[in-house]
Amino acid sequence: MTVSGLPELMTVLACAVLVIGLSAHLLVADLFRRIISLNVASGGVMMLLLVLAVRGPGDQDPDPVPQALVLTGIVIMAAVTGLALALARRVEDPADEDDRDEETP
Amino acid sequence: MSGLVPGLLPGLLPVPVFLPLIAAALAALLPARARAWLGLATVACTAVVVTAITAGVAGLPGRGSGEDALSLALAGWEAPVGIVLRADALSAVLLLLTSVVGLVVSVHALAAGRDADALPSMSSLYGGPAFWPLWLALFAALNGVYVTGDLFNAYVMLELLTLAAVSLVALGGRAGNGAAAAALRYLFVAVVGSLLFLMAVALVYAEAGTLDLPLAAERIGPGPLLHVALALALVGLAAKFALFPLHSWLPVAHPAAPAAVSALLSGLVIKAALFLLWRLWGILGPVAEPVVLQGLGLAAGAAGSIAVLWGSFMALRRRRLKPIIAYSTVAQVGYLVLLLPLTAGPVGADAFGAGEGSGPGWTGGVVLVLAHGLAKAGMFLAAGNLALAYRGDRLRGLGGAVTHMPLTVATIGLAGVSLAGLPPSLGFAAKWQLLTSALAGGQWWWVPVLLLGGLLTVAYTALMVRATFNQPGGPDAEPPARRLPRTLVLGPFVLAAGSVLLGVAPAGLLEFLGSGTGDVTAGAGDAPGAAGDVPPSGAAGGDGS
Amino acid sequence: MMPLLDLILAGTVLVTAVLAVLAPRRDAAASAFLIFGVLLALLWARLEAPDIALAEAALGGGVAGALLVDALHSRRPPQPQAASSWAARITGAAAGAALLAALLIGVRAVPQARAPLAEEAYARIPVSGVEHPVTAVLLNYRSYDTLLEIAVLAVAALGAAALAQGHRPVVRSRPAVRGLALVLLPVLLLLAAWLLVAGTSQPGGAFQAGALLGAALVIAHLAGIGLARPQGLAGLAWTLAGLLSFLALAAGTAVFGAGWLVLDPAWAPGAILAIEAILAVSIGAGLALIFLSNSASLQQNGPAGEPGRAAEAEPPAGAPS
Amino acid sequence: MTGTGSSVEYSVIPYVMLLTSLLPGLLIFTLREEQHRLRIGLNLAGALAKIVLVVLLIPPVVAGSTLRASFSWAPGLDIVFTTDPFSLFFVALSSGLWLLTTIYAIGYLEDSPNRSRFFGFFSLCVTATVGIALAGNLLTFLIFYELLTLATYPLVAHRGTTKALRGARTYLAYTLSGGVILLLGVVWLTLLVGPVEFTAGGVDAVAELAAERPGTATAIGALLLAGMGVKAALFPLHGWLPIAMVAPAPVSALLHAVAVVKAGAFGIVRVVHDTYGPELSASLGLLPALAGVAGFTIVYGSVRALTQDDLKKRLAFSTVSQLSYVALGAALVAPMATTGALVHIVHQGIMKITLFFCAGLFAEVLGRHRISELDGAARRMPLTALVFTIAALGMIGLPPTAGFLSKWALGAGALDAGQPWVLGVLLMSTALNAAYFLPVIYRIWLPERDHAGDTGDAAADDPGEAIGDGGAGATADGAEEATGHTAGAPDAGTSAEGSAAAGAPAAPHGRTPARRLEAPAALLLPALVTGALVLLLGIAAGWDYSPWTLARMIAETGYGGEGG
Repeated sequence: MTVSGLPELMTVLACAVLVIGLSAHLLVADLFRRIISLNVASGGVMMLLLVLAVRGPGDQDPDPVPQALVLTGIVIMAAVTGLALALARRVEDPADEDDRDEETP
Repeated sequence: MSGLVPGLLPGLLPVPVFLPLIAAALAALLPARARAWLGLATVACTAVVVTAITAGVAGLPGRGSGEDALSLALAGWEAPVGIVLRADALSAVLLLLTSVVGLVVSVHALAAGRDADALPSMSSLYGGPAFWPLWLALFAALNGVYVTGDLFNAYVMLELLTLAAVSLVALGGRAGNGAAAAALRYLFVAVVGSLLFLMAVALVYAEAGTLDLPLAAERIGPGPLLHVALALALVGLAAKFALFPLHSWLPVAHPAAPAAVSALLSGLVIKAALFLLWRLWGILGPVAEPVVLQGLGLAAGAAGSIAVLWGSFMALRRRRLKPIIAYSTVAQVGYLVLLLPLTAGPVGADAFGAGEGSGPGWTGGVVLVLAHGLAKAGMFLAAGNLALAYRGDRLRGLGGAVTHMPLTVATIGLAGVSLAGLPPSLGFAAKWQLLTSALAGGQWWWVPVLLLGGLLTVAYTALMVRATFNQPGGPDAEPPARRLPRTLVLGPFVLAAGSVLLGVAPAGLLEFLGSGTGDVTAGAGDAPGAAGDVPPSGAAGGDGS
Repeated sequence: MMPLLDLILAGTVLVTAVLAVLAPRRDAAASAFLIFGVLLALLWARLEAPDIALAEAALGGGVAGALLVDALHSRRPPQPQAASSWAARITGAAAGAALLAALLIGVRAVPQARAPLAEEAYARIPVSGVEHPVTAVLLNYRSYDTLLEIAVLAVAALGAAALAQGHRPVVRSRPAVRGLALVLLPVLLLLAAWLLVAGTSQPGGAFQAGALLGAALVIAHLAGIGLARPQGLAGLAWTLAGLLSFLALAAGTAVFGAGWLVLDPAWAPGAILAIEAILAVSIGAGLALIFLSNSASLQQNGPAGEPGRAAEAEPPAGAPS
Repeated sequence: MTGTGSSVEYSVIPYVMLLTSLLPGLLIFTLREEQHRLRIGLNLAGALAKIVLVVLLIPPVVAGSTLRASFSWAPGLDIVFTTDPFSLFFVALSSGLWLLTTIYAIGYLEDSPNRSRFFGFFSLCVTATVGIALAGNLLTFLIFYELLTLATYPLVAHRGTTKALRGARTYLAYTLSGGVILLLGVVWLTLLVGPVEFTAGGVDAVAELAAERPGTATAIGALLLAGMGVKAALFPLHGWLPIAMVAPAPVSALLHAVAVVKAGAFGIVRVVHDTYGPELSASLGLLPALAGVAGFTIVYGSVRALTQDDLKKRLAFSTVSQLSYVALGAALVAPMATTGALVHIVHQGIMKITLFFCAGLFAEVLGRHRISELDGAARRMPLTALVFTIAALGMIGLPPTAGFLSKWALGAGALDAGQPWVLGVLLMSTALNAAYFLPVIYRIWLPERDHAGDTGDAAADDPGEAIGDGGAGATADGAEEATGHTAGAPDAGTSAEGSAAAGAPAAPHGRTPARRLEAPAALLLPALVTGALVLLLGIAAGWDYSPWTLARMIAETGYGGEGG
């Protein structure tokens, strides 16, 4: 079922998506967009793992191990995103901005 | 003991992970006071288990016999299907460090929490009741990293560690949004590091078809895939332990956290990523082409050298305790990375491992981790105490502390002695080993870094200690704004003093490590001499001439 | 035919990825990311990973939805970008190029044969207690990872909850959303239940079900239906229930069984299903807790100095007198 | 050992000797400020116990039996303590002077704050010194050498004034840099030849190394000597010593006589004689270089001393000069020169400690720090003046003082070694010694001039802290501090000497007339004892257990194998 050429294409795509996400993450200042970049980057990593699962001749079932890893990875990434969003909101929360720097003379 | 080893002891390996996790989940549902006691009891119990594991590792036949680690296949599945936990001497030592520092920090947080009812600012020492479940999860993750033998499991553990650590940093919410911003910055870097590490794991799996680390080393061959994987792991993990130039989050995040959390972060958390890097280097490294490995090691060593100098330089320019100590961590991380080139053998040697002295290098690095863990945790806790007592950690406001809080100032001084590698501290033992390793391997260019870094460490320690002397011309000695309970003062001192005193007779520790980290150093032996025929001590010279 | 479709799919994935990271406005970026998620789900399906496709659809949709909500509610206009300097951009681009080059060198060397581990994983399915290989890996062979993953989720929830302390949740009901929610919720819940049960033999399982449940809870919350308040002990208890049960299973197998997490084929199916059910609820509760706990603070802040924020509540002792 | 009854036996005595000062030190740290009785008791008990031990050990050690204690520090690397004659020689010096300095310090710091800290570190210093003395190999030596640095830092910084902190910083920078150099040398040598135990006449393994790789051996030797040279205040590594003078007088005594500089000098002898061996060192070119540096330092230190008005600073430069006698003696390949070097370790220590005791007395009782203010001191404090004079004459090298003996031995040794230029250095130095000590003696015995600063507003005119450059900044410092004191903080914690400076007018009424002695007994007695020793050691040099006899014995052991 697997068409030859698919894994090669997808591995390159995976690398590209990872690099796009990470580069944007480094260069963008907006916290919110940095979170999105991180998620894009993780998409690249997951893609590579899933490609690994479907290597080889087309008549065999995919390797379940990388698929399970990706499932775990996705949940972890969701948790990370959630915490990052909570922090970003806190950082941008204007109500918190007045009670800082207690030590400045 | 040896009769017990095969049966019962490996079964203890998951306990340091599961026990704190259970406690973390329960603590989140309990009232504040109960959390503290539950947390302390858990850490204490875990420490007992860890001690048993260490004893078990020490009771193993050792390197020569090929049996140098306790191992346990979880869920009944051996590698490659299942996840195998492993604990060798390196794991055991780091587990012990985690438990010891964790115990002191727990006592610290408990004591601070007890007084927080009367004095709310006490909670700024540890971050309030939310500290406990998060710290227990962090504890579990640290232990988990040290006993895992599985690459993906290591990734999951790192993420658990990261999220717990980031949440703990955010507890330092005292200074407005500073802590949240610092925590987010930390999270970003850590997750980028995790993704790179996961990519490396995927690449290893692509070729080896297994996630079990030792098995992967057997199945993988030298080639671009392995080399790229090692490079990715190096960069990814380096971001997590803040190696220059990926360090910029650390001086922001570590000081922003509550003091107890800073102690955990600097003393323990960065060690986890470092441990993994060492593990990869030790197990997968020998498979790689020596030239590539040395190149990576050299790059890491160069970054480490800059880190030592830059971190120290920046520490000298800070004017507050916690940023100084945080930059000191940046510098110390540089030392810890020097291990990679030191153990990668002399440049140009024929085969990996040919370098004499890689043994001392490994043990030296591990001992340095211990010294740094104890000392830095003590230093951060002491700095937190000073900041609480004197309402802020600005150096200018600390005059007179040496008279009124001598033990706390002594803590900083002693910790500095160990960090600087001055005798008779544990740091000195480490530095001795590293120097021996560098000279033996002909890599003399690391020597100035090792030596200069020590001097700079003394310089910024002295900067902190000096600030606590009475200001001339001013009023005699300013009494502290608040008096601290004895427990809060003693804990950090115990850590710092331990970091010094352990160096008085580190032979047992060094031998234990020498017998256990043998994956790479096999054959290097302990004999440091190039002359080979080292006379046993006591027989040198003589009267016969 | 197929290669062309694949090419198109790959191309659109790439384009949406670029759009998602480059869109200057938050809502546009979130929308692009939502589409990126959908395309990824398609791609996963194409890569014979229906489990992941389901999870991506539920989780990715949920995450992107939360991001979108955030962007729309954001009080701030997109921050005036501190335009990164040219030096930074060049450094970033160079680092990216270097990384890409390294990755390409690495993946070019990936062998084309499937990992032998796959055979071993399939070979042990009969004694794993489930029929679906991915579930076997997740809940039997590598159950330790799964347990820790639940712990990761719980810790994120605890961290977010700690951040939210002192911020009062505010529920704003919007009739339109409410109506939609009343239709959607039963469907989502049913779907979640089915995914859970199906997971033992077919694609699906605790994660997908949990993700759907989480999405349902978020929708319910946004619609003003107080199924679970993000704050409070109950939400936390639900979140932690999965972790605690899993840990109890681990401890039980260690003490009474054959060893840590060792599942006897005799009772493995039941145990796995039970654990999966609890995990699904916990994942749902956890995700909802994480994504909602602070949306309240975004919408309306509690007054500074709530009891939960003791640190700030204390008078600024260091103020110079 | 060449002695017929030479034997090595395992013993815990070396540990006990360390503990006699370590334990009191640690206990003192835990004491509260007001527990002075207990503190004094602990101090004296430790010091006395150590002296008793040393006295008991001398006869057997001289007879040739060596006690040894060791434990494994790292695989293949031991911590070793031995009581060979040279160790004991140094321990005897430091423990004897420790007792006297402790008594002096108790009197000196009466009623000043932070005494527990002071005496705690004081004891640690002595522990480190004893460790250095007993160290049986370079690793052990290094550990205690660095420990000494660390334990001295808080003492130099004790007062906490800007000046004290600056001095302490300089001290730390110099000595730790030296320590780092030493560390490198020790690690390198240990790596190449294994752990090296000190052996009279040199270690065989080192000789083998030198035969194989002379360049490496020379480099290591240079590192070791440079590392020791910092504490021994060899030019250009001497910079810390004059600046560290800001420390209280007992600490100066500690730095100059009991511990720090002595550790450096002791280390030089250990390296030259007991690690490399004199012949090997000479053939590697280490000794000529050392002799050259030492000779230059002798002259340089003396010249600098000439121009100092501050008494303690003049003494400090004098130490720079005098210490290099030891290095010079060690650098000459002749038993007589070595004898001179060894015996000068003791003699210089006793003479210099006497001078510092006296300087402290002048400062404490009269509030005078500068030589130009010392007119008439002898009339008020005749005993102190007398003792000072004896010690100063000893420094110049006049018979029958101890100082004469060392200079004579050095001169004779130089001729033995075929280095007559050393005589020139010695003569020049003696002339310079006379040039900078005789005016002081002269002023002391001069009738008193009318001192504005002594009777009038001392606080303004007597910048007590202006020990350093005497520049505007320093004067401002002193004035600021003095004002701080007069502003009404009688228990101000800066320093005893600081308050003495400010309280100079009060001192004659407050302290002296109330007693029969010219100064508090605790301050005067140690000075008298050491002053007497300066004469005694010169006169009774022939006694069986005199430093002179012991030094000769040790020195000749080192040349035993070569038929010296």
